[in-house]
Amino acid sequence: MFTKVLIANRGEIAVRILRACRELGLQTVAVYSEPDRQALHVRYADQAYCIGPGASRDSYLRMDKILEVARKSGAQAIHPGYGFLAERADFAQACLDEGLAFIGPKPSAIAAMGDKIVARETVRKAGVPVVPGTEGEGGLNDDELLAIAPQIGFPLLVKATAGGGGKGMREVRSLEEMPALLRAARREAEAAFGDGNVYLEKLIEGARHIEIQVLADSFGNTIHLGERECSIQRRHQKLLEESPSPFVAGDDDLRRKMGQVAVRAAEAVGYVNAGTIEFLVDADKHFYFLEMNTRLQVEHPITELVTGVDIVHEQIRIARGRQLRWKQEDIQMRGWAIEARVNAEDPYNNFVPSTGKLNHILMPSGPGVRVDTGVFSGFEITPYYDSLIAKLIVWGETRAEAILRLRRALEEYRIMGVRTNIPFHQKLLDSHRFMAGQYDTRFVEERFSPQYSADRREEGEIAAILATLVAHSENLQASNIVRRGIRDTSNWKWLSRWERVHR
Amino acid sequence: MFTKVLIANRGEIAVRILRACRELGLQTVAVYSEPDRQALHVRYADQAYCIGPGASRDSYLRMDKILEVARKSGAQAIHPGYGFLAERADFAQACLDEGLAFIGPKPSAIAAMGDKIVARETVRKAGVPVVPGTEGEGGLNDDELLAIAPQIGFPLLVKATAGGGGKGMREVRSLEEMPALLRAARREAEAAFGDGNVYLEKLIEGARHIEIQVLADSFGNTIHLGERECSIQRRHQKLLEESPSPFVAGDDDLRRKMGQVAVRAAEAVGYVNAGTIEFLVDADKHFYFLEMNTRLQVEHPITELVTGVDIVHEQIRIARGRQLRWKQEDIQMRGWAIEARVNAEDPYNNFVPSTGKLNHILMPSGPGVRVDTGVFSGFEITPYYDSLIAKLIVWGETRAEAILRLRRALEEYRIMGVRTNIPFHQKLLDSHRFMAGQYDTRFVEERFSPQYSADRREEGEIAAILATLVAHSENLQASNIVRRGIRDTSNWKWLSRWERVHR
Amino acid sequence: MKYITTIDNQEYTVEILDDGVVTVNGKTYQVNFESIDGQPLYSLLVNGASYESMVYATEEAWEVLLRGYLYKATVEDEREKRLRVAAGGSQAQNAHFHLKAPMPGLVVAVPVSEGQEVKSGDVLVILESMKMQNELKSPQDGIVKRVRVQAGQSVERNQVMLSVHAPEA
Amino acid sequence: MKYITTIDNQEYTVEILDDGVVTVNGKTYQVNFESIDGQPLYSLLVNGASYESMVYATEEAWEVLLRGYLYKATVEDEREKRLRVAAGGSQAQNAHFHLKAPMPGLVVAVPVSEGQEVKSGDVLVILESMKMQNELKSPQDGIVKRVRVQAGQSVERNQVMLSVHAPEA
Repeated sequence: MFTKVLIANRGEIAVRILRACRELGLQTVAVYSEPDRQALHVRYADQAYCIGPGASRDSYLRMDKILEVARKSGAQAIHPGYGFLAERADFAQACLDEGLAFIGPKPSAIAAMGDKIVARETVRKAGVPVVPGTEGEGGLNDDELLAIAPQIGFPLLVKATAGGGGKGMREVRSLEEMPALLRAARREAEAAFGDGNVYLEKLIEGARHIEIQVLADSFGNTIHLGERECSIQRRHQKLLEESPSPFVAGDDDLRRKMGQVAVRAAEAVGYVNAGTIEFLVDADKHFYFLEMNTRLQVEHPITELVTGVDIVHEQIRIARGRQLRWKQEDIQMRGWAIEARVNAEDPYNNFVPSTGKLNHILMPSGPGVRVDTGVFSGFEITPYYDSLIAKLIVWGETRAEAILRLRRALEEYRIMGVRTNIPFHQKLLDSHRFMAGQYDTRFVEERFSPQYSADRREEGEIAAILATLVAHSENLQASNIVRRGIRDTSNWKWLSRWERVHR
Repeated sequence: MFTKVLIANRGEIAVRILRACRELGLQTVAVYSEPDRQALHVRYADQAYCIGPGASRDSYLRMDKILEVARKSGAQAIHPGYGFLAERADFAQACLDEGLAFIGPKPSAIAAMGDKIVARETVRKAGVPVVPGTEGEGGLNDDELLAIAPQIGFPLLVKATAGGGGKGMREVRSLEEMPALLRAARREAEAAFGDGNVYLEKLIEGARHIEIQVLADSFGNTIHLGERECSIQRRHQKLLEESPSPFVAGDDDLRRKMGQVAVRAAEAVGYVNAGTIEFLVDADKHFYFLEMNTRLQVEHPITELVTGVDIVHEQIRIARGRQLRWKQEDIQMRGWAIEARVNAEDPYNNFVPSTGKLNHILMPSGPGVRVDTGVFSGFEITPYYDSLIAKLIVWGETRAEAILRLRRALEEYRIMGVRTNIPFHQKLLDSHRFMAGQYDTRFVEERFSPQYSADRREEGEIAAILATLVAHSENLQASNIVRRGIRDTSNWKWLSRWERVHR
Repeated sequence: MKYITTIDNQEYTVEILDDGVVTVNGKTYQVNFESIDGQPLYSLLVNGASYESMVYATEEAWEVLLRGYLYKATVEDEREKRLRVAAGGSQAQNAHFHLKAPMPGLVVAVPVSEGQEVKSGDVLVILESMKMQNELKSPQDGIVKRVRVQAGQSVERNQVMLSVHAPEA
Repeated sequence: MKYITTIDNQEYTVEILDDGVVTVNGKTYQVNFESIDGQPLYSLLVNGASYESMVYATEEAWEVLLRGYLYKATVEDEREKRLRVAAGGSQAQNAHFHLKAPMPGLVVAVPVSEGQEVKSGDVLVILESMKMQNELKSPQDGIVKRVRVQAGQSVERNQVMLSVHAPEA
């Protein structure tokens, strides 16, 4: 049984895994890129090795270097976290070939779920509902797609076979507009992934993105830990998650059915360790398999808070060959948990990523508040990695209590040195539709936009006093306060449109 | 029903109460002394008023100013926290006279439990065991005490009637040494409290300090939330608490009996709101009433973590005239919680208090970790108030998991600018007796002392490298590194003996 | 000292008196104002009400982030206001636009070349940073000048990548 | 650069080479050493092992707080060591002791007066701070001189409150 774990990741998730290892009495080995020398995962680990420069492809994606560190350090197991190499079957296989325990599923399960067509077919055969579409049919040409489209029905989606994150995706409302949209989608897919193949999928309107956490040991026991509601997204990036889902809460029958289906999907690929089945759920509570994430999810903590199961501890125990300590009937969801992803990006400026040195952090704490983060005062946010800097997670007896608690925690959180999306979350929590739990995956983009102060006239006077006192006290009036014309450095702002790159 | 609460306190407990108010949708009013202008309780409150200079007697103990702020701000309720005015029956009465809700017990209950003789007599009549002694007999003279002493038996304690915190206390092992010790105790009591009266009390050897949290509403419902183990003390100051007690865990019968007795003690004074009954428990599991704290305790969070009851929320609900939401049978203790009090004091230098500006804080976080604190980077620790700067509280499924988690959280915690007692806690958690749960109230003072590096030779080499690299890189070698003779500023260290002052 | 502070076209006349007192449009407030830890983070007490805010100096305005809402404020003293009004309040048109990198990143593509005519909204540079791609567009019609970057090149924040000169310039 | 570093009478010969390499008593280590956020807080990698430590400069020694343990280290270069050894390594006896306040506080009592003879261990000043009272005692026999404080007075950290001169001084 292994006693030393290498964490092949960085940021908050590396810290999360390091903590779990410490709490289980395991030794830890960190790997880091040059700009991450001072990162918490380096400081909290028992050992740490540099594996290259900042760019992921030269460091955190370098299997060879990571395996070399495993050999050098005497690590006997590897936890891949999420992102980077977490869903690479070849990496999982390479670990096994080296005699290392891979804290995750078998390579075959990663591979089966990583290929969308195989995944769809596999779970469909196991009786799991999938969104109607052509994904299982291989690469069809435009004429074939145009012929099949009316059978699926409009509206539908054109999606890139190789894709993800919205690249090469187009929404089609009628047969007439379809040829042009097909061409655009293929062009974009070709540019982004080097593969112009696309498929059609029924567009589920008013859909919610709800996922089920599963745990499976190597003795054939598979259970689920209930659902997470992940419909608060912007450009296919989750921003805030809650468990239970307001849509599922109170409908134990739906939860049981989704849970059973999720377990069946996992069993269909011989799944071991922690994984997540993502579903689209329509307004009539029909649910469709979207994909399986064969790894730890960013949002796993909300499930931990409502079920009391420490998922990372459990991942490690499973990888050490232990049996699951719970049966399905032991799992009770208690209270309500919400996670707000705190990103270094400016919600008032098109969510443009923000880099810089963090000068001052005041972290919220107290009852019912958990923060998973990898940053600290003095740390530099570089442009090499994604913008997630912290997860603010709260628990409350009820959804209302959780929302009030998250509000107070967001207001307490101070991060100086970069802009963050905390104001986005604050406004989201103030919106009536969110409070009522009435939202779908398009809510943020279509119905919710961070506004300036127009809706808060009553505090305008306070803002005016603040601005005036700061201007006055800094004695910068003469050079800075006169309203001027267009500035070069800010011109790009209103024109920017950042797109997330999926690798 | 009140909607605006004045918090008549500062520091972590004021922040704790402010958070609870926010989570319940209540408006908040802070009061602050001049050096506390930037304190978190000022920043987190909806309103904040200065009530005087740093010394407590000129600010946080000024009832008149606090009541004036209540009038000015429109507060309808006052939460006193702990310390300061929390156990002053006259303050509670003054609040009621002003038409303010006092979030705590009735003045009569505070008064009854505040007078040790009355408290002892009251609970004794209600069938609560008390430590044998003369406290109920009023002020006896030396001859009377010397005559009674053999009946109580040796060893016994001479204690100041007006006292607390070990002032005017002497341990007596024989009749022969008693006259001199009586004189010393009376002199010290006279100096500390202006009252030289003393009484005798049987000394319970190998005693544990275990307390029971109770909650009572104004409808006559009183429940208890299990016990807290508070035997880790130094000079009568609690340093670390756990719930359950390792001594009680597994003995449901003892817990039930102590709980019933605690409820009876509370009922004996018509107690309403949250309170704590402190017991001494001897090696044979006999337990004796020590005193009742008629207020929120510093260590309340560990009970919150194992029972799931938010005690401060509940205090406010009770004060708003609500019924308790739990019956005794609903209260289940789940898992294990430990609290380490982080004080600004130097464990390597006789625990001398440390003041200064906090330059950098890295707070532990992640699963199972809660920090209740009132400080932040940039805050100045002044000599006006006590040295508690944070409470690091962890929860684990088992005591072992909680200990491992507390270890990792202590190692993560970085507070720069003052010395803290974190190393004390780290060593305590490494001690075999603590790990085995085998300790009494004298453990820290008699069996445990923070040592230098003698027991950690293996890391001496690393320490040598660190010291050399720092010395080298700071280029201070020439002036600083030569070992010199006695230094003025450090002379006092080995001679210091700080005594806590109780007011 | 008297200022005219403007937020969303709403003008506030703010006068700062010596002793912790300000007036806003004639109303008097007791204020107590402190910076936290040397940061642009301010604690403000106004007649007993407690506020905390980050106030950023940007080139156009003071950005006041207060309870999750952002207020863009300009602050002028009376003399400046008079001068600006006397000058007709007009804003100068920039003849040249210098495209600066909004953040450190990698240039993915430069779809324009020197001397090329561009319209407002045309893509000038595609920049990648933090796993995101960003199309940086021209804010005005003009001629591309001084292209100083090429695909594959890393750029620093605020590094000028190219310029667009107004057609008549 | 070669140093002799002493902890608890244990001597370590530490040589710092140029390229992230040190030797300790002849053994070679790869080291990587960084200060965090400008604080006396250091991250050290030694042959891949990760350590973090606070290192305080005090007047007698470098105090290294590592994983909950405090190491008091003196660091001398070779020349200093030679000089000290040549001088017999003796430590000068201080003739005068200046009692400084270890922290800001309030003087509760000064039980001695100028010219009074005191013995080592006699209480010189009682100081109150952070709800604690502290008896500050004399480390040596001598005569009290220059009493600069009285009961009720506030003192700053390191403020000299009085002196004790050696009898023969």
